[in-house]
Amino acid sequence: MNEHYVRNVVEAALLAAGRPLNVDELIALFDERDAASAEEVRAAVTALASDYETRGIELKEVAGGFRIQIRESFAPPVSRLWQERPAKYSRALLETLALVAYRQPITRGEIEQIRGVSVNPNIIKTLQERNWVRVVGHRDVPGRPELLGTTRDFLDYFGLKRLDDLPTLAQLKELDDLRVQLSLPGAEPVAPPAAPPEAADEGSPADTAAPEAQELVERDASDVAG
Amino acid sequence: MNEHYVRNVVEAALLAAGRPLNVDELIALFDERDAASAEEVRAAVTALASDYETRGIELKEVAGGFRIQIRESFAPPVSRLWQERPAKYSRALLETLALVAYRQPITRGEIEQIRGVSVNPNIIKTLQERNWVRVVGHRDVPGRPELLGTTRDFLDYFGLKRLDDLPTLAQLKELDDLRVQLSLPGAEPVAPPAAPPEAADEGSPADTAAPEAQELVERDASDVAG
Amino acid sequence: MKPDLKIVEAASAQDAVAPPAAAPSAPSQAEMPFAVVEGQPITQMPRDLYIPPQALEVFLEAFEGPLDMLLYLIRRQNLDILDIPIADITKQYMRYIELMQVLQLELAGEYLLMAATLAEIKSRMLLPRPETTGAVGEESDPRAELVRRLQEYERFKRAAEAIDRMPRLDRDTWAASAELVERKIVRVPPQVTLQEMLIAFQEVLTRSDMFAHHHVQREALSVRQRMTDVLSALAPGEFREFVRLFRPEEGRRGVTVTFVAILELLREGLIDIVQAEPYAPLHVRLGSAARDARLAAANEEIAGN
Repeated sequence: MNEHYVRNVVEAALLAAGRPLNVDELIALFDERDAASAEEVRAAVTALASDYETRGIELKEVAGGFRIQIRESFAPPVSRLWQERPAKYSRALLETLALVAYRQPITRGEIEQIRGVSVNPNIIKTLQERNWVRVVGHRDVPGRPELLGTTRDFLDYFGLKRLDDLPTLAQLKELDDLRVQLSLPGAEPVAPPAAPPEAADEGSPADTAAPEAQELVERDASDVAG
Repeated sequence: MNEHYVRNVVEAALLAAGRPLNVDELIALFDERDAASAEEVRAAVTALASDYETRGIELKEVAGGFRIQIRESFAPPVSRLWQERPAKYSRALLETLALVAYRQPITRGEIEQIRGVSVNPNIIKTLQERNWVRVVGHRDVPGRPELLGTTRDFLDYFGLKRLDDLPTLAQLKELDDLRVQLSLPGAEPVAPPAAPPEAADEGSPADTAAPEAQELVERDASDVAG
Repeated sequence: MKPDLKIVEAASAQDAVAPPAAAPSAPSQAEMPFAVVEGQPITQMPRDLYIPPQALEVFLEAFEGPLDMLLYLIRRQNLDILDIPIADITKQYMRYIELMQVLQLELAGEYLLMAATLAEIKSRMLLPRPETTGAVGEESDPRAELVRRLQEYERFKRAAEAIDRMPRLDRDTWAASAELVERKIVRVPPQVTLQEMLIAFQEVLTRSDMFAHHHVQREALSVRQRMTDVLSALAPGEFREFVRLFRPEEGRRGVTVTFVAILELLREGLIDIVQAEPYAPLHVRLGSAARDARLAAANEEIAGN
């Protein structure tokens, strides 16, 4: 048997099978005229394995036989295939973040006082996990509540050099409609690098919902049109 | 981005996905730090395709994106992996599918009109279960019958990029194009006296017919032979 | 049986009872050549087979309705679809229908409807038609509609055959796949723009009438940030030299901001400033509350380990 042919058949079968194949199963792929021996099949497997050494896949021998699988070091990028669609942060989270930024160091209780509603502990947790907010101390009152402040990552994410680049409250007050007035002194409201394009329309729920709906519509259309 | 890394990630992802992946999905595999451009991803796909040229697999572009699949010439050995033979579809199902594919959007009633028989509801059900056909709307007539169209899965399954890639539908021969003589019972089809020059060849369809008629004639011959 | 009931089979005799679907659909190269000139077959080598009555049902099942059956009758005699000898075809068609009825085969209504249509066309063909100049228009040919339907059906019959021949998944090709043994969970954090956050802030301010407080309006954010920075620079239980909190390279403004921040922290009890003796260097440490909390946290950590 032609060595390349055996290797190609073995590779195609391993990729098509969806399960591990043992040597006997691999031999059985070849009919009498093109019979391949166990040695030839094993040689093909070895050749494939070394062929894959520089690749994102590898040939592994497992209980059921040989299997082509994704190399573990390639699991992170490949796993992105199943990544969850990024959700949107709630208004409560954004308000909390803004209050921490403008009034730091600030306790949760003080945030609640200003917002007039209790702050879900998950919001603080999310902001801490994102490494935008951290505990910078404790206030000297009963319960010694945590004082929250923003981080370097927070400034980096929003493209700020320092907190001062945020508009002052007076400036904010003058900006009747941030949705229209886009350029703020010192702080360019530029979307972070990976921000989705719809961000420019942020704030209007109808607009924010649109991209998904749009995509659905497009998919529908492509389904029909082929 | 390192060219080899992009190629390896793309290959691993295409093999892991279990469905075709388009350029956008492939770009999304790379995070912001290791971002790959559309050009880089396309280059990787091209490189893989040429890499596979001597192998039992190939890289195919279908409606849903790129897919690595078994080369058709390797179907004989690879099909030995499975005991049962691949599903065969009835003529009724295939004719119904053809009508939906070429005439979409189309109602069941319209399919029945062309086929001259009622359509077994199970056929539509099977086509929908396979996700080859779906309801794309309703015709604005009494009863508001469902309009059927094909899906992207249909294209993917048959290895098509778009509906246009379906084989061209044979042209209808116009009755009066061929100047058919009315034949009364017993009468031979003879060209009428006033017939234009080409009518002299009447009776030999191959000579009179336009190219598409020629094709039909050839098909007829094989049909009769079968 | 009459010769009309013979059906031309490409298959061998023992296949006669097999579904004759093979006859209309599966072309066989071996049987290929016979052509027709002026309706006359030149080479005709097929074996004629009678259909045994028990096979007739199978025969009927092989057709996708009357159009398909009619097409078969036309094709097997190599007749021009555009010039069907309607009388002959009708006769043949009716024989099949009659036989099926004699055998009490369940016959779909469409077959009977077609029989009626054929009879109607036949009778109209007998009627004299007015001569037109030259060619006869399509409209005046009673067969026109039937021919159109036959052709239309045949197009899709062929399209179905073409689709069936197209390489498809799980028959001619298979998707190549490799196992991803351990899938990593990738969560993409939501994206936020500064503007989004500012809008949220503006709204919360409007609600809480914070705008009304003058001191808030005047407050420089740099002081707030510096308060955070100073707090985080202080380790629990540790004194830090007061002057070390300042960075002269920041200039007068930076030093002022730090100073205001320290005063504000002091006012809120978040830091203590101590001096061992007059004129000795000032030292700063976390306020008692903050310090205790941090120590407690540190102890917990140690205990936890």
